[in-house]
Amino acid sequence: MDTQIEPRTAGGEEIHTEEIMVNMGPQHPSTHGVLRAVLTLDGERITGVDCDIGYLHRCFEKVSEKLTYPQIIPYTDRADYLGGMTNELAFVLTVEQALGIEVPRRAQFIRVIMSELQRIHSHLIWFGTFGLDLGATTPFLYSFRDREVISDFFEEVSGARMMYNYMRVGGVRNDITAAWVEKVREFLRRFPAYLQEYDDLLTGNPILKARTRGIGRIDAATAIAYGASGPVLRASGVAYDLRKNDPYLVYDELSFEVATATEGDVLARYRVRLKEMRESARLVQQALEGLPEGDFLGKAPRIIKLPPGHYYGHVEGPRGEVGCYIVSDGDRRPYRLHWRAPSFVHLQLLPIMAKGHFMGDMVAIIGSIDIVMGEVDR
Amino acid sequence: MMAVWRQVAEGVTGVIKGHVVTLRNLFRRPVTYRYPQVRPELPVGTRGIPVLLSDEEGKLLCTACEVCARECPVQVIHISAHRDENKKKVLDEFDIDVSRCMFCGICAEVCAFGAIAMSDVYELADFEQDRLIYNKDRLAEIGRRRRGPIINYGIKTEGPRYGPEPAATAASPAPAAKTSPPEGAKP
Amino acid sequence: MALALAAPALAGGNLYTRAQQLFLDLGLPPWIFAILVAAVKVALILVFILLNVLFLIWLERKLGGHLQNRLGPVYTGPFGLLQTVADALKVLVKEDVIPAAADRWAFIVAPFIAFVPALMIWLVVPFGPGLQARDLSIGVLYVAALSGLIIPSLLTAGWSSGSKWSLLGAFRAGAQLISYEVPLLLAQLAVVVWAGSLSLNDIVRAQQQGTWFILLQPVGFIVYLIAAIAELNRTPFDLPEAESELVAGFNTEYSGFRFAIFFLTEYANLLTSSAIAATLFLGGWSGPWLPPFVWFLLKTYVFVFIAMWVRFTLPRLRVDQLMNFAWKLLLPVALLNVVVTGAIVAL
Amino acid sequence: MTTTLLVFLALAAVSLFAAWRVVTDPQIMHAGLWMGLSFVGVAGIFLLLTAEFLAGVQILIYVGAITTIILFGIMLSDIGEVKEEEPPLLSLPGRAKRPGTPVAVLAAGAFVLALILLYRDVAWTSLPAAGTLSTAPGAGTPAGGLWEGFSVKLIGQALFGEYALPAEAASVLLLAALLGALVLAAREEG
Repeated sequence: MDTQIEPRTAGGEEIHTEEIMVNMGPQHPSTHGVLRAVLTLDGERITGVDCDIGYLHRCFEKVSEKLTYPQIIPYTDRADYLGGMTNELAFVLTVEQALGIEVPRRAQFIRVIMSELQRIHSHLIWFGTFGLDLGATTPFLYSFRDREVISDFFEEVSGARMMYNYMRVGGVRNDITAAWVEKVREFLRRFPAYLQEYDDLLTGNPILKARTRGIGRIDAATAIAYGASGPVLRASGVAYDLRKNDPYLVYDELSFEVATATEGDVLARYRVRLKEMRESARLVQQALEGLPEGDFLGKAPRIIKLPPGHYYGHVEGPRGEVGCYIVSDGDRRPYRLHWRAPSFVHLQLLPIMAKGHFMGDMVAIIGSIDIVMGEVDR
Repeated sequence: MMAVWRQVAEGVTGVIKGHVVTLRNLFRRPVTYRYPQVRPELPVGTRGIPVLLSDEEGKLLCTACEVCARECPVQVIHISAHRDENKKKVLDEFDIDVSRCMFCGICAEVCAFGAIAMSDVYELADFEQDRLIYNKDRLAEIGRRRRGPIINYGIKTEGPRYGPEPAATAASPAPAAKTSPPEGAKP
Repeated sequence: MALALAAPALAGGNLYTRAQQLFLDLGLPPWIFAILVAAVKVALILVFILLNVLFLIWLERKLGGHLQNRLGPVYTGPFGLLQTVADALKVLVKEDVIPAAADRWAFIVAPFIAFVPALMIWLVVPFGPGLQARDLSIGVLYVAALSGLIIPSLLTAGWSSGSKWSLLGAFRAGAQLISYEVPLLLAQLAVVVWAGSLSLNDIVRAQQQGTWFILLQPVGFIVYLIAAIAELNRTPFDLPEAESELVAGFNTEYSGFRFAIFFLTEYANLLTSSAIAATLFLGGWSGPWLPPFVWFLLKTYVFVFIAMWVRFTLPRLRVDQLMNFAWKLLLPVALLNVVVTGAIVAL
Repeated sequence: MTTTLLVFLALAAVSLFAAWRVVTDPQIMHAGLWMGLSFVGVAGIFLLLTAEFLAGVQILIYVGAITTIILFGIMLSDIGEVKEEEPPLLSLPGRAKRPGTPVAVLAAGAFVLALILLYRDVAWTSLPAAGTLSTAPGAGTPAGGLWEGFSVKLIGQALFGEYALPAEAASVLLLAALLGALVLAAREEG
């Protein structure tokens, strides 16, 4: 179905109908937080999208300038509150890289396990809310049912279900126990059945396919030009994954596939994320197998002071490249910290994706880029 | 023509499959529970509000060194102390503004005396904002009331620990004690 | 329900004649008695609908909960049965907000334009043999006519709210209801052709003699099912109030009592559609062993269950797909069904 | 008979009042709603005359369809309220004058006259005679009116028997209108 607007002409002259301007948000059921999108509608067709952000601005970057490095770690959890582990990892890796600290192998494996569990965790939320955006309430509750299990894992190991404060410069805060490993193994055994249930419930549904195929299409060139990363980029056919392209931790020792699709539409992003969940489960499995004995926290200076200079570290978060850019003047506190938030980058693509589609597609598109407003505004 | 029929068949089976999934779940045990009556079993080491620990005689372990207040990222700990005749610090006030606390656990982590721990108290709603500033008596009271072991997490904590000693080594939390995922988590 | 069960005694049985006699003996004109009987009937039907609607709302939430691995309402009353009552009380004591931008007059009137016809439909629904307020010869047409009145109501509600979301919701509602009314009527028409009567009572009796029309009209039943769910604005056709797109569609600005009326109408219409489906396709009150009224209720709730099950399984269609589905698939199928039915009946 | 008369008077009053409001209400949306009410009143009168089919059709088409279309039209065109300085199209005596008023009154009078003349010679009594033609017992309950249960069948027989040609001609006309509308709408799409 062609969903582009064709100029409507009669007798050579363009016919204009009155356009409606609608404020979608800041309080709206499907903007995933407080996003205000000013839509220009021609009937139900979207002719323009203007995103207004900043409703959730908490001065994360500015506050960081007043905090010591260990104190910043809990703040990173709150930038993208659905990807705490990977955010902490991005920050901690940057600091370690600046200090030249060697992290024990066990800690590296634990970090991989946490990152991948976090990815599954985040994608499960995305799956549920995406279903919710499309009007199916049940996937949301099923995915939350399964996500709760991972939350329990995190709570057991870090003490919190969302704001973990788990990564440390030089390792992780707590060790994982054999009982915990066994529980995760048990979860991984059941996980394919969960995914099968999601597939039966939503993926195979003709309404979902009709709603998502060909919607919000973005080609590889545009995606790269806008700096997209993560599933949004990979769904456009670019097999770019930091875990492969710039391996950190022990990702180069583990085998996994980079999930890609070529269509670049909502359905492609949907498929990529579902595939990624499977791959992440595989990664956790491998990391659990190969988990070595040893320290979970290496040697780090008592007072962390970064040598003057610029440092950038990045990891593959659930939403894309999470980057941490630190400018240090040698103090215990960063001179400047910049957070590269994938959601913020992907939000710029929204007007391009949404133009010419229907009101209802707008919701599907926002859902498919999986924005977290906490990360956009920081 | 065949393609159209295949598409129709796919669509119909897709819809039917979805209905089978929901119907199957209709006969499963719900995973939710009646919250205030049925409570989740929290793992050891859950981070509720930070509390003050006391020794066996009920004396607070805190020495008013103010490390926690300094290290708190959100600056919610207020401590005041005076020196007694032996030039020893005596704790006068120890307030935590729970309404701003983000439960990161850094205070418990940095305390060299093991005087602060994260409790398993998480129901903190109150009608007055003033009541959300917990003074040292309230914090100590919660600390004495604790159920099960409180594990003072942290990297450098080696001070005396209140409650039964966990089985594992000093820094490892041994959270395997008595946790179980909420019932019905298995489909 | 117990009250409704007592209705045969009032309508056709001994009590009726005796009461009539009493009135004539008292020397009162017969029309007073007629009005009284009518009032009793109306009261019984109202009680029946309201009780059922209360139950339906609870059922929707409870069933939805269990379909989604949740408990559903549990706190108010046994199994949370009183949840609806509690909610109704809460809604009724809410502040009555009429937006400043609203057209006051139309805003107030709109819910009732839908509510009154939704109740009036029940005049012709046969609860059991002789258990019918009035057996109109145009029963099916009457139902169709009254259920169509919801469209002006929604349009008025959406327009008068003075909110863009409401307006968009109203446009969607209007377009959708008009589109799906056509296949809905055609599906009913096939049954009418087969039964040879528009009267709901006759249709039930025709099924009593033959088989249920769901066996003779499987296509018609499926078309009816789909179109009825669309008419009820339920998922997957709940575009007029799609919360993820339009906040709450035409009733975005409604609150308190008027919102309750809309809510009530929605569930009354669900009940109505289910009752009509039971009457047209599932043999109405006919059935062995159990009393006819119980059969009628059971069959009604079969349809209710299907509607709720569908709601908690499927995602929502998009507005253009909704229209395409109605006009390009459902309508031809329904038309074909009528033609084939006509041919079979004529032969 | 008193009940019927009372109900008739009430319905007639409602219809007339609604009709009067249709032409006087400054808010066009309200006028549309008044029109719907007026139609409902007329449907009630039909019901009173035991012309149930006609009543049903009146509601279905006039209220359900025509009013809806008009409301749709008003909503889409965003006319809103007629301004105070602009008098309504038809002004009542005493309000601001409109040159069209006498013409409108004349036209309406002529229409009423024509209707009276047309229907004066209709033999209303022929209906019961036709009723005897129908051998089907119908489904009327004992409580129903005399012709209840017959009217639908009669109308059906008349439409597809005696008046088949006019009925078909009318449907062809409607089809043509439908196609015309489609063509007009399609051209806009370019």
